[in-house]
Amino acid sequence: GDGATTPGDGGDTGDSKHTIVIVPKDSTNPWFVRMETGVKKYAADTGLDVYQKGPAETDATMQVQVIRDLIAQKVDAIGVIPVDPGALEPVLKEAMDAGIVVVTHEGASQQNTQYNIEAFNNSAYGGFIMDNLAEAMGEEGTYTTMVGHVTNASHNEWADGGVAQQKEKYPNMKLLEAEPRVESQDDGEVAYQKAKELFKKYPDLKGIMGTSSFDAPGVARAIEELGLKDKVFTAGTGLPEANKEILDKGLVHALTLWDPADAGYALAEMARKVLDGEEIKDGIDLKVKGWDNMKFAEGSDKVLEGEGWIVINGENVDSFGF
Amino acid sequence: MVETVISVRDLSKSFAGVKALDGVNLEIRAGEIHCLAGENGSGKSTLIKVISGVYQPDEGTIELNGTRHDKLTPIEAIRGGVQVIYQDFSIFPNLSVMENLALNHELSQGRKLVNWRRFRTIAKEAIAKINFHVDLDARVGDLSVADKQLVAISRALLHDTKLIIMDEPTTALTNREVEALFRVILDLKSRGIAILFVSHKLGEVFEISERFTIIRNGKLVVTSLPEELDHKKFAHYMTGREVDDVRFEQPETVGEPVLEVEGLGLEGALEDITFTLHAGEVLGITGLLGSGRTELALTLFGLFPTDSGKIRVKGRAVRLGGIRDAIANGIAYVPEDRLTEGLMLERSIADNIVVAELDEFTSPLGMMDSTRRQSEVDRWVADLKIATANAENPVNTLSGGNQQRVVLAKWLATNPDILILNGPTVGVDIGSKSDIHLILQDLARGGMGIIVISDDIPELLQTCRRILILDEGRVTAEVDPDTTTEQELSDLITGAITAGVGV
Amino acid sequence: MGAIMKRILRSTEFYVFLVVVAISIIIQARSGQFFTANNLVDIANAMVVPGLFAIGAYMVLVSGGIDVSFPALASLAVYAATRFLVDIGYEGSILLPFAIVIVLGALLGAFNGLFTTFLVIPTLIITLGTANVFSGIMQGALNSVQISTLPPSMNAFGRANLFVATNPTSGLTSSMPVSFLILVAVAVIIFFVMKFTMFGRGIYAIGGDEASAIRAGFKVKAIKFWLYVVVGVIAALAGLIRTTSMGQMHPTNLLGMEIMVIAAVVLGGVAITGGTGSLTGVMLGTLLIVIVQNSMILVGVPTYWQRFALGTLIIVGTGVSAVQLMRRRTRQRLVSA
Amino acid sequence: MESTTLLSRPLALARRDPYVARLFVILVTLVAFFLIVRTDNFLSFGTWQSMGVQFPEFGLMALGVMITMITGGIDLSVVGIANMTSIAAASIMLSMVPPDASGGQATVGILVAVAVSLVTGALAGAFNGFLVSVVKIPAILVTLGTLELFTGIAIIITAGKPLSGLPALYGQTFGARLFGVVPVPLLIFVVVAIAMGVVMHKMSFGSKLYMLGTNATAARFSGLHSARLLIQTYTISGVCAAIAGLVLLANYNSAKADYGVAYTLLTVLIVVLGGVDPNGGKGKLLGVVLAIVILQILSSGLNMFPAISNFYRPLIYGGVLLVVISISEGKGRFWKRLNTRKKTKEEVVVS
Ligand SMILES: Nc1ncnc2c1ncn2[C@@H]1O[C@H](COP(=O)(O)OP(=O)(O)OP(=O)(O)O)[C@@H](O)[C@H]1O
Ligand SMILES: Nc1ncnc2c1ncn2[C@@H]1O[C@H](COP(=O)(O)OP(=O)(O)OP(=O)(O)O)[C@@H](O)[C@H]1O
Ligand SMILES: [Mg+2]
Ligand SMILES: [Mg+2]
Repeated sequence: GDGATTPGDGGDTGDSKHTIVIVPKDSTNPWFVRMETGVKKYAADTGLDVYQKGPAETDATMQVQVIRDLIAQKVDAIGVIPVDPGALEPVLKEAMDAGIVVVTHEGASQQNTQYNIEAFNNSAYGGFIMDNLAEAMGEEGTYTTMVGHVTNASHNEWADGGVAQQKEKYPNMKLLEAEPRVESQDDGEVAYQKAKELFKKYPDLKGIMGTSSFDAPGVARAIEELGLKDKVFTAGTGLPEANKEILDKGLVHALTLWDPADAGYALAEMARKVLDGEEIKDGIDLKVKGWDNMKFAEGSDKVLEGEGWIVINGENVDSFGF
Repeated sequence: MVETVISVRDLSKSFAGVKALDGVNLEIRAGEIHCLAGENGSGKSTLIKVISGVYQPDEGTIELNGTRHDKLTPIEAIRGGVQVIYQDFSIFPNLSVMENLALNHELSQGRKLVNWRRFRTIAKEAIAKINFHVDLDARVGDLSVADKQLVAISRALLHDTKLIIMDEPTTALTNREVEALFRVILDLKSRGIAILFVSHKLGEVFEISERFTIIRNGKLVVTSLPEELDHKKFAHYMTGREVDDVRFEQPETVGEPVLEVEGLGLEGALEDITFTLHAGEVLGITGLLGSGRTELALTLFGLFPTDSGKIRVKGRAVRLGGIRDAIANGIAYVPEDRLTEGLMLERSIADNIVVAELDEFTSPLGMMDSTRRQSEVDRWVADLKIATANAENPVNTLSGGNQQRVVLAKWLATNPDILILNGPTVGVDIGSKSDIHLILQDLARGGMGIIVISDDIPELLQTCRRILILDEGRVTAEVDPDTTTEQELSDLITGAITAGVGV
Repeated sequence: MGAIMKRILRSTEFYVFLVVVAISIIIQARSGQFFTANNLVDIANAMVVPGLFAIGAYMVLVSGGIDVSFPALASLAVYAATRFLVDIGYEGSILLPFAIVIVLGALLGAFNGLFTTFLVIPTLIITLGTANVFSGIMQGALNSVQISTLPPSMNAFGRANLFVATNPTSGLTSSMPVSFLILVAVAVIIFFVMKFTMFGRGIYAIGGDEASAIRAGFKVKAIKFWLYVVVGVIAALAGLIRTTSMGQMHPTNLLGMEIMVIAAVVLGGVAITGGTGSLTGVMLGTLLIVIVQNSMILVGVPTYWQRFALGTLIIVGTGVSAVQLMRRRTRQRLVSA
Repeated sequence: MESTTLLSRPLALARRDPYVARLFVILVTLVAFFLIVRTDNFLSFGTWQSMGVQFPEFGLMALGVMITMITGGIDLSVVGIANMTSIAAASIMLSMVPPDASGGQATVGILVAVAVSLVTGALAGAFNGFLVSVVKIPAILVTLGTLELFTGIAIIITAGKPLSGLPALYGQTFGARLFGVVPVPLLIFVVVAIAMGVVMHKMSFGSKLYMLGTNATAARFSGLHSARLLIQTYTISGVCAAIAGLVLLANYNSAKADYGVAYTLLTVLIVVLGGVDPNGGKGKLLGVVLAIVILQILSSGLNMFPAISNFYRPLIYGGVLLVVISISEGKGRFWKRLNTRKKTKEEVVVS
């Protein structure tokens, strides 16, 4: 039915003080804490009513609740970093039906969004992590992949992208067939315990490709304790400050990331552009470095990709300031 | 001048508006055996709890060994030599006999640490005092009721005890055990220890007490000497009305057999039990603790699968594979312990009455026919004279006697042919008891076959047409109450005399 | 002698022990790695935090309660302490962090204790409430985020080890953390407390029959209050150990552990209705769960099957003791439900 | 006239049950507070609609947990059952209804899927009930184990990935608004709640459950078939969870092994806040429904204050629970009733 008709529709268009809400996956994770600094900066820079509000835990159901409540409050735009794009389709459709601008980040597969912006292509990112791991491993040896949860879509995409990259570029490397994908449960302690088990059971294992930001630090702890430094390697996603020690010690060769603060800033800017009816075309500028020349992904008129990745390693880890 | 152990003046205590104690005075002298009697809910237990410091009185004073206490605590009472053996014995079922015996003692000494060797010494000493033989390492929860009580008594004696209070100590005991308990009590008295003995059994008051006190509705009725008491007076003091106590007229002829048991055996409990119950008769079954009475009842109620033997109900051979089989065959069972096995205390009186026949009021779709339920409840509340303002009140608002009527109502509502009652008047006061006996006679006259399991000898002689005596799982005698005295029956039960087994 | 044997054979602990042995042998057979020095050290290491929690959960269960708040309590205590120390730029010894965490754990435990002594309602309800309050304070009021860099002494404590076990064949090394000593110490102390103090026996007594405990002269309210204080301290210690050993403070790392810990404790023979259970059983039950959780890969259970396997183990493990209990009750003709 | 009778029943109920009355007061206070402080937002139609779509997910699960807790048990496996059954339903729809399927084909596929999900939920619940009543494992452990087990099965089936691409008809049906107003999930919740009310308060089954929860031994001695009753209870809980799973499936247009993991403890919180005694035998449907509504209003109300972080939510939930149970009731009858319960639980030896 057309139940979406809201009584007392204010018709916010033309109102210059937009309300834009960024909805992250959760907020304890330093990743999204960092993102919030970008969102706040955007609010300060533009004077708009822009803020971040996410669920208390990384849980699709709870994220949907937050979005539903935002729809009820008739905000002007929401920028979502979906926990699970599939799970968000109905609620985002509701939002768009209610006349709310919806943009997403890290949701390349999202249907019900006006635009999705990516620091880069997901599987390319996975490939990029693989490049780092391969370099550390000397492009040979057995490796496996670790994801936060087997139910986490983007982690699995990255891992798949990494495996694809290895198959294509590193013929001397081999995916551990017995355990091609293990789970860290987004928990540094579990990552540590699992890594220890893996190295005990598979003496040939030479590398673990991490995805979640909990993976590399946990694996690094195992590497250090088992006395495997410089014998086995790990790579993955992580913020500079949180991983300074393991990078300095050389337990992890390099980590990759994009600056979440920039992503938050860019997402808010994207929403404003749509709200103000600006034309969205190849090469648009979201006003932050790496996001200043966004291109549509191949064959898509929704997914915009930038060049926002960063590699951190022992040398540059101190130069970011976050 | 005899020393006074404890004296209380003008004691009052209310619970949520109910006045459990109302200006009670009581004085207990050293070395006396004092009986405290009263109907269910008259305030006996509350009085005891106040004396032992568990409850603080609303008004009144307590003087212990000459010292006045405004706020008596349990520890102070214990230090003052007051020991209570509660109805439920206040034991720790999860702990060993040794620990149960020693813990209280060590606590009263203010000890903070546990010395297990001391514990054992204390425990040994405790059981030696009453010559009680028990495995000190056994879990108390696994002991028999009588043994639990002996644990509680030996525990009480460990202290420098001046007064032992026993709250209805005989309700769960068989006659022989009661006698053993009385011997213990007399022994204690000879050591100068005062006993406050709570009971509502006239026989016990006569047999053991030197003075007695009766309370009713929280008020003191009388404190006097047993010599000045007879049965009529006792009942009158307790209930405020006249109660008769004569043997019921037994029917000349009885009906068809409703229950025939032949060669019934249950490993370790019953052996070759054979008897017949006729419609219209009340059959008594008695025996010592461990004689297998309860096992027999529970076996007939389908709880234990039998090893051997046959059971016929109204001539049909039946197999009782569970309680529901028994109910389907018209067998009802009023259990020994109504609090844990008979009633859902927090549910309403109505719920408790209809629980066994719920399916009768249920439509094929599972809906309850509330009008029929209501009329059934009304009927039983009226028939059994259950004293309540509203049958939707929780059953725990009723007195013990009325609670027992609810259990009875539940089973009568299923319209059974065979009614088995295990201790039908345990913990029930004299007024209700006689009412329940009347009800049983009426039911028998109506053609029901009734088995009364009891060790209340007057009750058995008063109500039964025949009495079977069990010993070590076998029927050792059948007795005709018309030609048997209380003493003879008691001797038969304890095995002091034997009789040929009549079938 | 025979009597002791009989008692051992009848105890739950013995069966849990047998299951632990059997599972260890299976893991050894499947991986060849179980009985290696470094794997045993790894297991011991993984035992520390769940083991401490289990000790607390055991004490509360014996008293007849159920505590589901300990992970939230530990998280809050340790987060507040770490936040404070990091903010003041603390560089001193490890003693101060321990002291702060112990005090906070005691205070939060006292909060639980006050509620459980003054409200006569099931502790499951109370601790569900306090667990939410604790994590709400941490996440809301303290606005908790991961703390990546700990004060140096905390970091050092997390890395300190007693010895390093080397597997001669693979050359892998595992270090026994100093915190293992804390587990041992707490276990020994609590064993002593539960067995040789009136406080400990009081906890058993309350779990057996609270009314009897009052009449016997136990100061039941005081015992319950201090019980929760002690449990708070133990939980907070566990939290501090987890934080130092990870080298970072992850505020939500411990949340959600409570049910698994309670399962381990009950698996070890502690009755959920209170009054019975031994520390030996608790440690064995926890060991069993820890071994299983940390040997899935060794045994070769595929990732996707791990939760299934864990669920099966819990059901089979508790089922074995339930069936045994049932058989005992049938033998003794116990008729209560 | 109509409205007075509508109100008088709950009011009479509340008078008889002071605890429920207290919840009612809290609800009214909350509504008044949000009305005054956030009038526009709170009165907006969308707010209420969004609540109506949200709470049925966990509300349905809570109803199942409630009925198990009345018997003295608990069901921690509801989220596992919901996900497992919604995955079963999704798999069936995906295989029976190809993208180009006709409307009729889609209808049949959806009906089969719904039926299979309900049956699976019932079986899963019956399995819980079997372990609780026949094997006699404590319910908290059984359902913790089966939570892992059912979630494990869901992961094994899907390899952890979401199942999406459901027939559009499914989403349309569940996403519809009855009379353009009432969201279908809300309708489902109301229907199930009413059915639950009938089961608990109008059918003899419910009466038996309360008896069983109050004193299992006495219930058995009264001829109640306790094993069968428990199996039926957990089966009902399983079916409630399966219905919740169908709502999840519609709300997220996909099924996945880990939707709603935060609901496990939330449902327990709701049920105890609703006044159900974890020891069994006590508690009312009305109390639980009030608790569900209170928590949903709190949660949605909280989202109207951007300044208050969501992380305060547990604090507020926990605080509400502690406050509600701490308010003394004058005569303190409630606590005494709970207090006297424990004593009857001890073993009775036939001696
Ligand atoms: N804790 C309590 N709360 C409320 N009412 C109580 C409490 N204890 C006793 N009462 C009430 O006080 C009255 C006296 O009870 P008490 O237990 O002292 O009677 P009693 O003489 O020991 O009875 P019985 O023969 O059944 O043991 C009863 O009406 C009882 O319901
Ligand atoms: N679990 C058991 N295993 C072996 N023997 C048992 C068991 N339970 C009871 N018995 C034996 O069965 C017989 C009957 O025991 P029980 O004490 O239950 O009798 P009772 O008639 O119920 O006693 P009362 O009703 O006077 O308390 C005794 O010889 C007892 O030792
Ligand atoms: Mg009494
Ligand atoms: Mg007996």
